[in-house]
Parts: sequence; C-alpha cells; structure tokens
Amino acid sequence: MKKLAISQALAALASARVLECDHASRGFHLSVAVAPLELPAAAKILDQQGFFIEAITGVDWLGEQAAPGPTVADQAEHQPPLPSEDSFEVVYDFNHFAKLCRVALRTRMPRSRPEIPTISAIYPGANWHERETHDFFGIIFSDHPDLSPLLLPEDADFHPLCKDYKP
Amino acid sequence: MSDLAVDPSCETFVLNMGPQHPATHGALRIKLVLDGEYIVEAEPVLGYIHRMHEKMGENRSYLAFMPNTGRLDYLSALSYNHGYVSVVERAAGIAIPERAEYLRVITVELNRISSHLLWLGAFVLDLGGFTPLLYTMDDREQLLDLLESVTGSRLTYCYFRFGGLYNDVDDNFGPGARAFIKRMRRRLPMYHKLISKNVIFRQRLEGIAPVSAEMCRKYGATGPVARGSGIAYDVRKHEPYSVYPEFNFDIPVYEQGDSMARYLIRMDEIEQSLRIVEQGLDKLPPGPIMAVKVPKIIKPPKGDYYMAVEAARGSFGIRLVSDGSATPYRLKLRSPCLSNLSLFGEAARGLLLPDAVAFFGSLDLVIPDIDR
Amino acid sequence: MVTANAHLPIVHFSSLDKLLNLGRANSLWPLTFGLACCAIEMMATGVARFDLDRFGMGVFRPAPKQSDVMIVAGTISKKMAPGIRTLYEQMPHPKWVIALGNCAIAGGPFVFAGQYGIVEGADKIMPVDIYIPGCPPRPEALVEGLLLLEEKLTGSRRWPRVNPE
Amino acid sequence: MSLFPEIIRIMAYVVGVLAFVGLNAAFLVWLERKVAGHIQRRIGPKEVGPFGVLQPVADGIKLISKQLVVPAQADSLLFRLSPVLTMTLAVTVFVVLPFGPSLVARDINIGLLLIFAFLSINVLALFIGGWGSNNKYAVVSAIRAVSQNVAYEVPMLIIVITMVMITSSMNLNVIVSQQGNLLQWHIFPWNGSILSPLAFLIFFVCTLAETNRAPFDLGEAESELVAGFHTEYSGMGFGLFFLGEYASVFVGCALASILFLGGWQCPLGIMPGVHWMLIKTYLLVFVVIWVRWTFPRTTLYGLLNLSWKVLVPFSLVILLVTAAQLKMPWPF
Repeated sequence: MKKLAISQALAALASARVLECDHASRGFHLSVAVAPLELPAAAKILDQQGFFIEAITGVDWLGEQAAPGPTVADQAEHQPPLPSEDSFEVVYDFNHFAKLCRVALRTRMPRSRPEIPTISAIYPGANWHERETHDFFGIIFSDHPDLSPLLLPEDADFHPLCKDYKP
Repeated sequence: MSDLAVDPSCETFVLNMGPQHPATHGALRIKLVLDGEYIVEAEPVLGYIHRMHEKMGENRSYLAFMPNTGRLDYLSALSYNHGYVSVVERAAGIAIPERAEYLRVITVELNRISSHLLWLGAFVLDLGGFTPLLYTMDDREQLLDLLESVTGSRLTYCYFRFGGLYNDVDDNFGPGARAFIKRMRRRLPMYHKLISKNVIFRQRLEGIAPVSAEMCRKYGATGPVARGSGIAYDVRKHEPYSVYPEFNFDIPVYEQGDSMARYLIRMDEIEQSLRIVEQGLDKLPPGPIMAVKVPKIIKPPKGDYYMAVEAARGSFGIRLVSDGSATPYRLKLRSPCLSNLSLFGEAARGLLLPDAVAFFGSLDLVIPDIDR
Repeated sequence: MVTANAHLPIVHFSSLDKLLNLGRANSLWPLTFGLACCAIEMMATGVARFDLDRFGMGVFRPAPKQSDVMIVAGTISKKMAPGIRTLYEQMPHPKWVIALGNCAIAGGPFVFAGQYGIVEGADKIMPVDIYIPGCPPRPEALVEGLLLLEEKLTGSRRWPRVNPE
Repeated sequence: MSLFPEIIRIMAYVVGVLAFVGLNAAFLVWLERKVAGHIQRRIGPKEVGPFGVLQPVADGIKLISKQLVVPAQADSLLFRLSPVLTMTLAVTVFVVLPFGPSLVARDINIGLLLIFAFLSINVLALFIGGWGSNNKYAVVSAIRAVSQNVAYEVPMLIIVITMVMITSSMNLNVIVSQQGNLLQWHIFPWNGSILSPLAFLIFFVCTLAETNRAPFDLGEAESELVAGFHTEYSGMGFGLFFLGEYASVFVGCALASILFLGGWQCPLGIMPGVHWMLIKTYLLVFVVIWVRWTFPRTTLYGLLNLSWKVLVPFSLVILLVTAAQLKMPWPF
C-alpha cells in the first residue's frame, strides 16, 4: 500500500515527523514535517515512489509567537520543533496518479532568514510554484535557476501575501 | 528536427507572442527564441492578469469570497464553486442534502460541456478554421440558457452555497436538459465529421508535441493533458467526492500524448458528461436543497484542509488554512492551468511555430486562472 | 450624456463630415483583444446568436493598426497597463475605446483596501467613450454599447430606443 | 491608327478596369461576408443598406478616412511602395482578360504569358511590404508567402503549358473561342487531354495558394502571425492589399474559367457574352469562399509537400500524357 510505503520511507529521514490524517475531514492522508535542509531528500523519495507535485503553498505565521493561548499551528504536526521566532511555512502537496495518497510535506523557516533549498531540480514543475511563493512571501529558494517575479511585475520588490504587507 | 534547433551556428531571433496575440487567448506572453520557424526556446511570461484572488481570500469572509471562485476559471466556474464550497464544508463539517449534491453534479457537468465546447471552437480557430467556433458557440448558447435559468448568470456563476444551493431548479430544467442531451448527441457525430476526419486537421495534430506520462508527473499536469498521455487520473474517480460514486461513467484515456489525443479526450468527455447529466436527471431525488443547520458566519476550526475537484482543465485544488476566525487565514488556489502550462517550455522545444500554436491550444488554458 | 457635436472643429465640412462619420459608424472594427471573463462574452457577441457582423462590426482585427474600436474586456493589471496603452497608441485615428465590464470601468470586484495589482479602470490610462457595466455584461449590453457609440458618431440612433418600463 | 482615338481608348479602359476592380472588391467583400455568415448559421451584414449591400461602401469610406501610420523604424519607401505595387499589378492583369468577344482592353497574342509575368511580381510586392514593415511577424509572413508562391507557380505554369499545347495559342480570346459550347470545354477529357479534369483541379488549388486564400493563407495566419505581412498597415494601405487580394482572386478564377470553362461562351452555344464570363467566374469565387470558411489552415511544410511531392509530379504527368496524346492520335 502506497501510504504505508511512503510513510515508512519518509520517516527514515532524520528530522521527519510523519502524521497520518483523516482524509475525509482534512483532505490529505499524510502530513509530513521536515527540516528545510532535508526537503530535497524528501522530495527525492516522493519522486522515486512516483508521486507528482500538485501545489506549493506558503503561509505566513506572523504574530504566532506573540499570540496568547494556544498557538495557531497544531504543534504536534510541526516537529522538528518550531523556530523560536515567527516563521514562514511552506506546504508541498503531492499526490499519486495510480494510488490515491495525498502527502502534505511541510517545512518551517524563521521569518528573518527565509531560505530553503529548491526542489525544482527534482520536480521541474516546482519551478513556477516556487517562483510564485517567492513573489508572494519573499521566501528564497536557494539554487533556484531563476527567481524573477512570476505573477508580479518584473520590477516588483514587495511581497503582498506577507501579513505585514502594506501597499 | 530538434538537432536543427540546437545547432549553435544558426542565427536565432526572439519573437514576443503576446500579451495581445490572438493565439494566447488572453493576456499571456510567450517569449520565443526562433530559428527560422523552429522553436529553440519558449518561455511563458505570466502575471498580466494577476487579480490577487489569494490576497482577497485573506481579507473577506468565507461567503464573500464565493464570487471570486467564479472568476478564476470563468469557463468552468461551477467546478471552482464546487471546489470552494466543498473545502469549506469539509472544514466546517457541514453535510449537505442529497438533492443539492445531485444538482451540483448535474450543473457542474453541464458547465464542463460548455467549457469543452468553447475550447473546441477556439482550438479550431487556432488552427485557422473559423466556422466550427460559430457552431460550438451556438450549442453553447443553448446550454447557457439552461444554466442561466438555474443560476441566474451566463458565465461567472455563483450558484452553490455552503450547505446547499442558492435555489432549486424549475420544472423546465429537466426537459430542457434532456432536450440538450438529445441535441448534443446529434451534433457530436457532426463535429467528428467536420473536424476529426478532416485531412488538414489530422495532419496538423497527429504526432505533434507528444507529452510523455513522465513529463506530466514531473510537472504535475492533470486533466485532459495527463489523460491524453495515458494517465488514467481523474479526481472524480480517483478521489470521489460529492455523489460521483453513484454515477456510471468512464474516464477516456489515450496513450499517444499528442495534440490529437488531447483533442479526442475532450470530445469523449463531452459524451461522458452527457451520460452523467442523464443519470443525474433520472436519479434526482426530491427534498430540500439547503442543509438546515448552517451557521450564518462560518468559522471552521483551526487547521489546514485540502480539497481537489476535477475541473474542466484538470484537478483544481484548494488548501485552506483556518485560524478559527470568520476569514480564511490563507487560501491557496491550485490552478490546473498553471501546471499544464509549465510543461509548455520543455515540450514546445523543436516544434514549428504553427505546431506550437496548435499545442498551446490543445492544452486548453484560461489565463486568469493561471495568474489568479 | 454623449452628444455627437461635442468637439466642433473650427472649419466644418458639414456634409463630408457627416458622410465620413456615417461610414465610420457602420464599419467599426474591434481589436481582437481579450483580458478576462468579459472577453468570452465579447466572443459570444460576435458569433451566431448576436452576430455583430449585422452592423458591420464583425471584423475582429488582430492587429491594432487595422482596428477602430478597442474593447477593453477585463481587468487591467498593473503589469498589463503599459501594454494596453501601447496598443491604444498603435491604433490609428480616429479611434474609440469601450470599457466592457466593471473591471474596465473601475476595477470591479477586485478593488479592496490594500490592493496591489490592478489599475482601477481603463480611463486611468486612456480616454474611454462608452462604459458598459456588468460582471460580465451580457452580449445584448455590448450590442447596445456599440449602438451608443454609433449614436455618438452620427448623432442619430439606428433603432428606436426601448424604454425600460 | 491615329493617336487620338487610341488615347481615348486607353483612358476608357483604365477607368473601366479601375472601376471594375473597385466594384469587384466591393462585391466580393459583401459576398464573402454574406456567404460566410450563412455558412456559419448567422445573417452577415444586414443593417447597412438593403441586405447590407452598402457595407463595403462604409468600409471603404472608413478606410480612406483613417490615419496612415508609417512606423518610425520601417523602410518608408518600401513600406509605401508595396500596397501600390500590389494594386497596380493586379489591375494591369485585367488589361488582357477577355470579358466578351470584343470586350478586352488589349487583345494581344501573349496574354497568358503577360498575366503570369505580372502575377509573379505580385509576390515581390508582398515581400517588400513585409520586409519594409520592420516587424518580425511581417518578415516571417513575407518569407512564407515567397516560398509558397514559388512552390505553387511551378505546377500552375506546367498546367498552363499543357493548356497552351492543346489550344496552340496564348491569346485568351482565341482560347475562349475554341470552346463554343459545353461539350467543347477544355475541362472535359475528350477535348485535348484525357487528364484535363485533373489539370483543372491542380490549377484551382494553385490559384488558392497563389492568391493566399485559405487553406493556404499562411501569409496572414491570424493565430500565428497576427495579421501577417500587413500587420503594420493601417487605413488604405491595408485597403489596397484587400483590393489587390480580391482582384487576384477574381483574376485566378477568371483564368480558370477561360482556360477550362469556356470563358464568355454560353454552355449551349447561344448568346455568348460578358454575363457568362461573370457568372462562371463568380461561381468559382464562391467555391473559393466556401473552401475558406470550411477548412482549417495547413502548415507551411504541409503546403510545400503538397506542391513539390504531389502537384508537381502530377502536373508533369499531365504534360507528358498530353504531349504524347497530341503527337500520337492513336490509341486515344
């Protein structure tokens, strides 16, 4: 079964925290959190298992640390431990053409140093998704072939989906 | 062909197709490096119709974002409506009555037919045949009349509500839809005779721009593009949602991966959608169209949710991140067209300019959906 | 309210002007130029049911040099605005602009506090003759808009006006 | 022959030909839009004048009064020359076209040769127009137009040579007068060559290609090259290309009817005259329009393959068979 195979393969990564989710209520089967540096390794595993990339979502968790009470994100889903400051989250959605298995691969990086490795060498389709995430949040995908604005004007130097964006 | 294109001694020139160009179907620019008429490099430049949908999702209530979903892929607006209401219903745990589910499926499939009809016309227009556009638009107008009587608009529908539908269908809808099915079943053989069997048309599509299954996987292409490359992936079957499991329909798959395969897939899909609509009309249960207990202000619990539906152009996905308030914390719209277009640069290398136009048309792109 | 005699020239070749305007009004060739949703309704207006060719407006020209009317059909993003301005300038005189749909009139549904991407209305970048509201406007509205443009040119209306009761 | 009446004669013909070219274009614009409309389940021009007949007039007035833009980077001389040249050549060809037994401007012996000489220059006019515009689409289109015209002139001329062998004349009036009634038309295999129906077909296909009409309208392929070689032309520059195109469509169809369908002769052999010529030609023009609104466009390679690999060999076969047939009456 695909779900078991992939969750075992991903769990072998040092920083990975694999969590099974209820597909009916969440829309994906596995939520996998990894450290940014192990992202390419995780993507390689998914690639070998024949997954395709569906989307890349950036989320800006500004103010999460300051928020009173329980934090916005479900802590259990976000091991390795969260950065001690406000962070960006990037969620990679993968799916399989033959066997239904949606994998949400998550990683977190501090807002002050938003840099994670690219997976566009493994999945060329990730190229545009990463460029778009760079457009919207200013997250730098290191070793990305071309991080010029995709959807924003060529000379854009703002990142509109950051929660502290003021036009 | 391709070795000619990479010969370094050849002089090349850059041609900017678009943003205003008849072949790009909207505001898209393709930077082409051409060697004669052979394409050495093709790079789509996006963003000319970026409309900030994702930003808007973050600063308005769940219901107020609803009309936006009709303006993403305006040709299959109801599929996008469906995806959005489904993800919010999933997050908020709202169950909807059966009649509403059936009507959703029926209207979505009718919308898919109208989308494919418009594509067919525009595609043949790309190939230089003007007349089929008028024929398909004529059929589409019949369909639009039908959908208009139900939803109230012609194009950018906003028909679904959280927990059900905006309004029920009237008595004329059933007979009207059946009449349309009958008409369309008569017209499809005519299209095959006029278009599919035309020598020039086949010569321009068969074997042109093959896209391999592996390429689809690497780029995340879905919908008719993937199915034309031999991947039997359709969210309706693969990850059934709504009442699709109740329906009996096939997923057309072609192995060739060329422009002709993508064309035939959509023609077959029209037939399948007709089947679904027919079954839906037969099975349509009576009952309410709105769930009883739907809160006025939707506040889904914290967490993130994903929902994919099969839109006319591929799998449309929404990732909703909720912080428990009345507005989404983050709303990611996964556009099938973006992924389908992203393989254009690689697959178009070495093609002739007219073939690239045909290939581009066969991808069936809605530019505002790509740019969002 | 649009009137035909809005800009009276100093020297007035009355009959010739009338003839020229009559010719122009009956041969308004639009530019094939769609931005978003409204472009589909523009297409729908051009084809069989509504058939703009009845009025001689069916000749959609792909090149701006050969067209008379620019139908701005859709949202104008900031990235696209310079391109639209260029297109407008490439069109030879006399030329007219129709803003089709709410987006082209004032940004439509995409205007909100803090928006960063769109130009709020075609009239921010070029003069507009006719505004056609709707999201998207129905084909009948576009036909009416083009008839209004004709009226602006010739001073008389092709068909009697129907008063909505 | 005194000089004075000759000048009057020339003047009359210049005016007549120009008027005819203009009227022909107007009629064809109207016909094309009307036929296209009916093929496409709509009405076509209807509001401008009765049945929309004044539509071309309105278009003409509009085009004449439109601003002429010469792009700053364009070669001004070539840019201006091209539409004029297209128009001039198309008009010149009308000089030798016989519309009736005595209705021909110049009844010269080498009329056929003259027509093809001028039609061949026509492509040069397109080329300098495309080149002079300094627009990439226009250049690509111009190159396409040249290769297309060169490719299709070969089979066309071979067919014409065949017809000259059969008729042993290059005088168009002589060719027409040989075809007194329906049975004597050159399209039928018993008059001259057994392959002449095929020859007619090849000639007609070549006419489509030579006049840049669909499905061979690669030069102005809208979905690929915006408007092709006339992308940069506005107002009457574009209008002249239009006039020229319709004039050459008329010339092509007129030639087909002269060579194969008996020109101004009546099918029944009674009351020959200009009306027959017009009826036959416009019927062929109707077919041209019909083809245009039915087929998608070929690609350049499909087009060149059709010419060099199909039409040229076939036309050579026709030439050889006809030559053999003419020299050896037996066994034919």
